[in-house]
Amino acid sequence: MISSVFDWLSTPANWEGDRGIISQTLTHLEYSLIALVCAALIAVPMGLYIGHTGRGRVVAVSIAGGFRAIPSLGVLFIAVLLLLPRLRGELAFALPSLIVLVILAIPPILSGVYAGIAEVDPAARDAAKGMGMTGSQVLWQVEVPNALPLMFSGMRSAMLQIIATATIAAVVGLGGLGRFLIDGQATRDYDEMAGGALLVAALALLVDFVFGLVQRFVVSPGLTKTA
Amino acid sequence: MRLWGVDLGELIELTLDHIYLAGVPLIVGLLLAIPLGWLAVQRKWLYGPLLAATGLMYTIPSLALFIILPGILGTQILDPLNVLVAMTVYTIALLTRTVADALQSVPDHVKQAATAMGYSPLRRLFAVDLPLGVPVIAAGMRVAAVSNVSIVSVAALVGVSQLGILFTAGFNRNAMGPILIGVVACLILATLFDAIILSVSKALTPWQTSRSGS
Amino acid sequence: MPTVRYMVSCMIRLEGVTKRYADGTVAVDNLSFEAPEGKITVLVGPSGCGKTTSLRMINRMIEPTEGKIFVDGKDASSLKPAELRRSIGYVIQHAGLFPHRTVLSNVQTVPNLLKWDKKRAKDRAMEVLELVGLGGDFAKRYPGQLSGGQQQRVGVARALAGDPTVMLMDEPFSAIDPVVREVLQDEFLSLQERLGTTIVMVTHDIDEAIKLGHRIAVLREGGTLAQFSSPDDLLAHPNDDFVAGFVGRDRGYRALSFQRAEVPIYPAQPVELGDRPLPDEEWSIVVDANRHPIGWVERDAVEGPISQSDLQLGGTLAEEHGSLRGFLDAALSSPSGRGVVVNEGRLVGTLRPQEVLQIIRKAPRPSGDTIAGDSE
Amino acid sequence: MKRTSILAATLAAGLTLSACGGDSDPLDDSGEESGSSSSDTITIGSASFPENVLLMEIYAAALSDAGVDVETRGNIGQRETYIAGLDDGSIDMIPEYTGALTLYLNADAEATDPDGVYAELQDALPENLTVLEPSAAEDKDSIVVTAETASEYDLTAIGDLEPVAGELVLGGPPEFEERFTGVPGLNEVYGLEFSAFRPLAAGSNLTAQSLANGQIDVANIFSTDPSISENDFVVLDDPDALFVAQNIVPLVTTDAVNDEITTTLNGVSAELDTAILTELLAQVVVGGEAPEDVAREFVDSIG
Repeated sequence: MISSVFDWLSTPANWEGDRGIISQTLTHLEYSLIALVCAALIAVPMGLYIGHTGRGRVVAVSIAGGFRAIPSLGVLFIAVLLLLPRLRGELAFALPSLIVLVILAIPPILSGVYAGIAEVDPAARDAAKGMGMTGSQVLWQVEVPNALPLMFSGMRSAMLQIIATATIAAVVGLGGLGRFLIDGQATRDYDEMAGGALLVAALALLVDFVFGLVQRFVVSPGLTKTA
Repeated sequence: MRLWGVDLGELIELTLDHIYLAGVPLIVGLLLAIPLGWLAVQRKWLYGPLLAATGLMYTIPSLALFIILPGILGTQILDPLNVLVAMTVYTIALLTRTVADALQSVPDHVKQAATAMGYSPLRRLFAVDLPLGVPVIAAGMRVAAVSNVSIVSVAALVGVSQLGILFTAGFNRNAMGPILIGVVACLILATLFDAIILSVSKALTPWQTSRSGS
Repeated sequence: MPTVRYMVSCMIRLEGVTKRYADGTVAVDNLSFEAPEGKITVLVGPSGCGKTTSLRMINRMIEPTEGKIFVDGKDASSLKPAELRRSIGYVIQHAGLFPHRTVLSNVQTVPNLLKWDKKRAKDRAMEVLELVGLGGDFAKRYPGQLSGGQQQRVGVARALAGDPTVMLMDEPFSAIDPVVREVLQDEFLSLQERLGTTIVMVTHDIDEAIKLGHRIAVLREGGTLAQFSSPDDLLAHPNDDFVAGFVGRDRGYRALSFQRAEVPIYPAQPVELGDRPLPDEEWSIVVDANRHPIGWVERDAVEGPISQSDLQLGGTLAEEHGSLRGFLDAALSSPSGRGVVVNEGRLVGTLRPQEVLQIIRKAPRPSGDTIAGDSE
Repeated sequence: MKRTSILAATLAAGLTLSACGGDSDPLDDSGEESGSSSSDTITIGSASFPENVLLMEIYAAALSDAGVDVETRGNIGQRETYIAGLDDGSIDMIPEYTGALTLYLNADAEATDPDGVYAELQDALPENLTVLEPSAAEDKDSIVVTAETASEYDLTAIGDLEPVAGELVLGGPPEFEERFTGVPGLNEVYGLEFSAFRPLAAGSNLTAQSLANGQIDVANIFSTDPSISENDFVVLDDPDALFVAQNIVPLVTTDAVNDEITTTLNGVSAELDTAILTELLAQVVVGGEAPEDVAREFVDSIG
């Protein structure tokens, strides 16, 4: 069983071409990154605002908790039913999938940003203000740099979930590694399904590793080094 | 009684199925995560590999797991057992780190006092570390419960009966009603799970009085 | 070597300042006082007395509900809060260093906010780090790599970096262990003396207030001023039971710190290590080559030349022109029953406890020049 | 009477409407119950998708009118499960599809036209199973286009697509791309080369909606799909019989067959055609009516 999965993975023909592993991996990555960026565009400013002002904390907590409970499949179908008649071409399939992934990614990013900002040492924040930093100086020079580790872990966990869930885009006919799962299921090709699953996990790990590297460069060593 | 094209009796049945499929793995997963988390804390060299391995399990797409498990377990594709096992895997993936964190959250002086009084490591785990780790474990359980409720619905794609069936059914009938009811039912269920875990956690930690912040 | 800077001193004046919150709680009630130029003014009181609120109103971290605050003669409410704060040093309890920035970069914060050029900001930062005793290597470290005491020194350096004439300090030493705290307080006192910065400090510790403050404002719960006076006056003449209670039970003893008197000092014949004890004295005082006292020896306990192991240590040394508290303490703590008096560390003579006590009994109660708390 | 719920049936259909045609993958959510039918009671089962449940109810209504004691056990699951049920006597009868059943019993079956398939089915059946007369009603793979597309390119049969296929996008379930009775067969038999194939895994409604909304131009859906009449889709003829005939036929255990049953069900099958079945199914799937009510009405109407 394992060896036949390996055979599928090691067959060059499965890697090449429009529908091959390489192309689907790139497509998968593309959807995932677009979803992450969109989710970040929504969740980061929200998290910054809530963390910085302390206002709307209830909103943050309920969004973070509530969104997690929203079943992706249900949202996908609702979005398809609503958007299919309204959109032309590829977008009619891409947008519903994107909505699902964005909803999925918002909670971890939001709670990462919010918690990162909220957990900045109150003394550091107080000192910053007391030394004459303006609100935005406090935010960008003190709160954000200190929140980076938690922000990153929120982003990374969002990305892991996006990559795993982007497979359902294949349900509505989009590309990506989900194709191997869905097509494999449809044609009872077990090796293809298992191989696809392994590829998704591998992609998730790889992306997480890259994010980890970026984090190492971006986050101040002062936040990791201790006496 | 029908609501938006969904028979209420049916809805109740699907909800019960959903509770079963999401709930049982939560408990089984916790029971398995406790020894794993404990091991990770006990044996320092195991900490990294164990948490990486369990974390890796979370990156497997749920749909893939539902489809692949029959091949591994020798079950039928439609067997609810596949879903139970898959959800248990995800629960372990989330809770092993939680348990390890929880055990580490117990203050050192408390652990040392317990050891000094003669607790063996295992007895200390059940008498001291785990009870004190309840708040952290409960927090992890809440995340796991909510995400389990959501992930279980994907099992509709492999035809296992639970609330997610309302999504495929509604979709196939071009009817928004059942899908919306399914989503709302999932949300209510998640809230319910959350509330139960919260109250169990409170009941287990009477020393955690809610302090009024001033 | 750090250069001594001569600052243009300024003062802070609070006039009928009240802070009332939306829920009706009054944190500070009609508070007026003046913090004199170049001096340390300490706000002290139990928790909930509004001392921190009062301090934070000075740099407008909190806006007063009523009343006026003048900094350097200017109405604080007429200045932009951020600019006002940049001109005032600010030190808080846990230092509040930015963990993501190096020590140097932390200290450069205000110069950077003031848009000094890079070289000047860096030079100044190095200079103040030197001032607080963290020269050289420390600049490159991160706060997480420092001890609590070192962090607080950086906190002070950071507050000084912008060349402020006024500095606000909120419990700057209370999170530091007692031994280090003593050291920091002493260093801080001499630094302040050199720089002449006007300082307003908050503490809950009456000992710290008495040790550091030139003026002490005692606040009571509800944010009203109970007394504003010099430390000796506060100890000698508490305005009321609250102040008396707050100042504490052994205030009589502490008040001796502020009393100076001539006490008869008897010349003493010292011996050195290797000598024999004086045959006529039950106890002999041992000094080193510089006449620094290093201990006592008891004649009957020593056979042959005095060795290190014969020394009985202990006993504080009283400064020749020090306070009665110092004399009494030296006398009471000496193994021989005689207190050792020194001048710049060198033996001057000894004194007797009975005589110190007599002088204390006879001495008039001290009367400092009280500064009325509600002076206009 | 055992509970047969519309919802369960509808729901169970899930994404597996492909079940109707060939390689079925219906759902098993009630297979755990078992109960042997008594000798004078006929137990009718059904696979787990709405159309099969509806057919079960139609058989049940007709037989019960004829005075036969009937029990129903809907949603038994997929073919493997209910054939085993027939073997062990858990059920006595189930609505089946000629082409799919033939291929299940004999993977080498070659015929694709209704008569040929039925003949091969007769040969392939084991002794303990019997099929009655097939109905004209078929639930099989079909190639459909919108009415506009049909008139624009003047399409009536699949072969008419040949000159324009290169500009069109074909959509259907993912497996349609791989299996012979799909993209390869369309190419081989009719010479069609579409510009792209869009795999749609979320059931026929997604395919139908995509066709209606222009995301795809040509769709593979089943011939009884209610979306066809709903959207005025045009089903293209399959003169070369690429798609295996899937006539509806009662599969009965040989022991249970008697004249009464044969006469009654042959009568029902004769009254049923694809259009009628599609309409009845639409009442269940789109209208949300109970299958037993729709079945009763139909049986009453044919007297």
